[in-house]
Amino acid sequence: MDTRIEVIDKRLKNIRKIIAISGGKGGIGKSSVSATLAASLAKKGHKVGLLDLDFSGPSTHIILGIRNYDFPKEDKGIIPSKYFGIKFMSIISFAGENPAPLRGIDISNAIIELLAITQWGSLDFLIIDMPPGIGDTTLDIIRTMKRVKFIMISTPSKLAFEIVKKSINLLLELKMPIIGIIENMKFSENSSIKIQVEKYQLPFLGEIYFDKNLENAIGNIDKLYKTEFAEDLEKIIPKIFD
Amino acid sequence: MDTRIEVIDKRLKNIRKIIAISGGKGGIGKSSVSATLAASLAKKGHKVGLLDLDFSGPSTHIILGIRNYDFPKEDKGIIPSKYFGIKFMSIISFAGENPAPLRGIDISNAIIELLAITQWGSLDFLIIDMPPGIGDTTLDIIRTMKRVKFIMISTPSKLAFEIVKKSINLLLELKMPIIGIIENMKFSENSSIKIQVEKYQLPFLGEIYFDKNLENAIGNIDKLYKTEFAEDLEKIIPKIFD
Amino acid sequence: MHEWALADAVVTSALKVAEKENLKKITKIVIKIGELQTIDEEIFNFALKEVIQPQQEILGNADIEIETEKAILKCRVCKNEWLFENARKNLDEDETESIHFIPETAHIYLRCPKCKSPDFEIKIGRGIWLDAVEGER
Amino acid sequence: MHEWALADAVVTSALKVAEKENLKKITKIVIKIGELQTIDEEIFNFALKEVIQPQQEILGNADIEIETEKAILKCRVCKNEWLFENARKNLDEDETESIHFIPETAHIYLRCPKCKSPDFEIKIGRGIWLDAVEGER
Ligand SMILES: Nc1ncnc2c1ncn2[C@@H]1O[C@H](COP(=O)(O)OP(=O)(O)O)[C@@H](O)[C@H]1O
Ligand SMILES: Nc1ncnc2c1ncn2[C@@H]1O[C@H](COP(=O)(O)OP(=O)(O)O)[C@@H](O)[C@H]1O
Ligand SMILES: [Mg+2]
Ligand SMILES: [Mg+2]
Ligand SMILES: [Mg+2]
Ligand SMILES: [Mg+2]
Ligand code: NI
Ligand code: NI
Ligand SMILES: [Zn+2]
Ligand SMILES: [Zn+2]
Repeated sequence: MDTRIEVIDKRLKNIRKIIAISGGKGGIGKSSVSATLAASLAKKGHKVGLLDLDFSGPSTHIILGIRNYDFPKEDKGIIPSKYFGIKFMSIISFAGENPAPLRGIDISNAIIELLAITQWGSLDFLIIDMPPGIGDTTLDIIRTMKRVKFIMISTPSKLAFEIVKKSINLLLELKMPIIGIIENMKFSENSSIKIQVEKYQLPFLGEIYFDKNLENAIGNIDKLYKTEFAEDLEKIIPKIFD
Repeated sequence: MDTRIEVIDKRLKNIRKIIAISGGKGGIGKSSVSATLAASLAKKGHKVGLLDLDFSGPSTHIILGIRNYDFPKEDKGIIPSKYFGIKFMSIISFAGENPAPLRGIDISNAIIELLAITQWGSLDFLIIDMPPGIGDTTLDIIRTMKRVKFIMISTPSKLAFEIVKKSINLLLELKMPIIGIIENMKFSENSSIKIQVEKYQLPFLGEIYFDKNLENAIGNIDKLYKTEFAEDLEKIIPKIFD
Repeated sequence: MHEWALADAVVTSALKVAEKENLKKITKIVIKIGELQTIDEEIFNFALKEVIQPQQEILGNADIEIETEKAILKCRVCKNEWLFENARKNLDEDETESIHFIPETAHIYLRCPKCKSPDFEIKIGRGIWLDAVEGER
Repeated sequence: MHEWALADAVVTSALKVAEKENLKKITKIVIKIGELQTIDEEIFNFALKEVIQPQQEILGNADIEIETEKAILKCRVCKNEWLFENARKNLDEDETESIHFIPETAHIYLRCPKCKSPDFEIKIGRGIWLDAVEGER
């Protein structure tokens, strides 16, 4: 019996809402949404955790501008360090800037270890930044985090939505709750994503336009708060509360 | 002894050049470059294979507009079907439109199986579209395809380059040949990627600008050939010949 | 029949062993085939003969033993174990054919009979292995 | 010391077994710790006592057996096998500490001694397992 898996429920029990930001495809804005959502919720006074589960391309620390990451403190487990009011946990605290050539089995083991030893305390929201794909990370949070709900991101590109659709189909088959879909990087009003989402009878949470100034705000949370990206996301936040 | 691994060399022996299009991050244009590069090389009269190894987000068939994919023919193995002059192999021939919830270990096994049974015949180029990350797929092509060379893609975003850097560092450590780096989705002349690449003493292969008409060409190879995206890529092609 | 490619993999592997071990003749090889490969043994045997043909000198008199290993699947979610043998009855022709080519597509077309999860482990019964090679120097 | 969280995992698991099996008292538990966890056994034992404290009634008299399993690593590229025990001598303090928290970071800080690949398998010696729980109904 793998004792680490058995204790995960207990570690998460004082977290009100666990939200995985997913979508299947890479480069659609999962990390940007995760980081900005966590920051916005923290700014509003909610108790927020941010768990970066993209072990091969961890990004949220770069987006938020977290630089002095070091080993977390230990007290009955490991205690996520707090940055900008967010309890933050990422592989970078252990891997630093090094490449992490981890196979799926290693990612799976590392995630289970991290979930078993992290003491989040009580949180209103735990936001999870997911890697692309529907591999080990997705399958592991499904089997170990019984209360996780998904927000799916897509871009207007048919390439993105074709892949997001596969993730959605899998989640629906497995009866995992999907809070809804966000369309990111819109260039024009015109888009068929909303219509396609409604065919699935899933909530369309809203749209985030392509923001040419987002790049410039990466690594600076004060600038990030002021981007149109953050403003667009702000309108979506009320929809994730219930 | 896993006999499948032992035969891979033999299956690839009549291929002159094996090029993996990689970069670590998702959404940076790996699939767009892979598909368009394969198509352009084929159009020039080269014997080209395209191997889509992004099993959880296969995209090259969508980009090229391959619709009637079915089981490959069998003759002393499986024979890649030819589309637009490209010998094409992708998980979609076996998975169809279904989501493929494969863990790393499954992806690894499936790749090894595919490499062991595919009869490419003689090729000038085998282009491999890689998934994001430096996990099972990357580690498996490194251990089974001794002659593979890498082209790394990055966007101008520091987010992308931070992650691409990790992949580059790993490949350099493992003494894997890197043909060079392509900067994709440029919005402006200004970019620090080229400078950073030169610090690594790696060839900077060239730049592909953001092409707002690319989306419209997805799924139609005739339109694809005519995009500015393909034109920018065209200038890079001579650099991969030696 | 892509069985040829797998038979060829076996013979290629055996020849590598022979070379490494300086064997002039191979007297016996033991092959283990995972049931999940859904290989037709008759076709495989036929292919094997064809592949061995040009290697008469070293492999012509080899005793060939083929063992098929039953495939056992185990759910990572509910720990349930089941036999592929029983599960495959519910597959249609195209699904069986997909698994024949790429056994991992089992995760696409099969579910844990108890909890319906696609997240199961292929405990045993996958791959084509060379279990033993015997010969004379 | 994050050993507490792991000791807590063991006790939580044992209590789950007890509930499922209707055990009123646990008389013995057997714990297997993978060496790659680089756990200080003294600290772990101390943590275990602390975690058991509020569960005196069911676990107070349990016999606790802890077995540490040596970690064996095996290269997927060159098939070389080696002991973590020997490899860890070359790690600096921060690297050891990383592996202590997340054993998979071994792939970041260790290489196959023979071919320098990071692509190795952790054959055994990883995780915290409850190998046996004995008790009275
Ligand atoms: N709405 C947007 N406007 C402009 N750029 C964006 C937007 N959303 C994301 N990006 C950029 O796109 C790239 C990919 O975003 P990222 O959040 O890393 O995606 P993912 O986590 O899905 O891979 C990053 O360079 C990011 O800055
Ligand atoms: N130069 C470019 N101009 C405009 N769009 C691009 C460009 N390169 C890629 N894209 C678009 O970006 C998205 C991601 O590209 P893709 O090739 O799928 O990346 P990856 O394979 O790295 O995930 C797709 O919607 C694609 O059409
Ligand atoms: Mg990301
Ligand atoms: Mg330090
Ligand atoms: Mg791609
Ligand atoms: Mg068919
Ligand atoms: Ni066949
Ligand atoms: Ni500790
Ligand atoms: Zn099950
Ligand atoms: Zn090695």
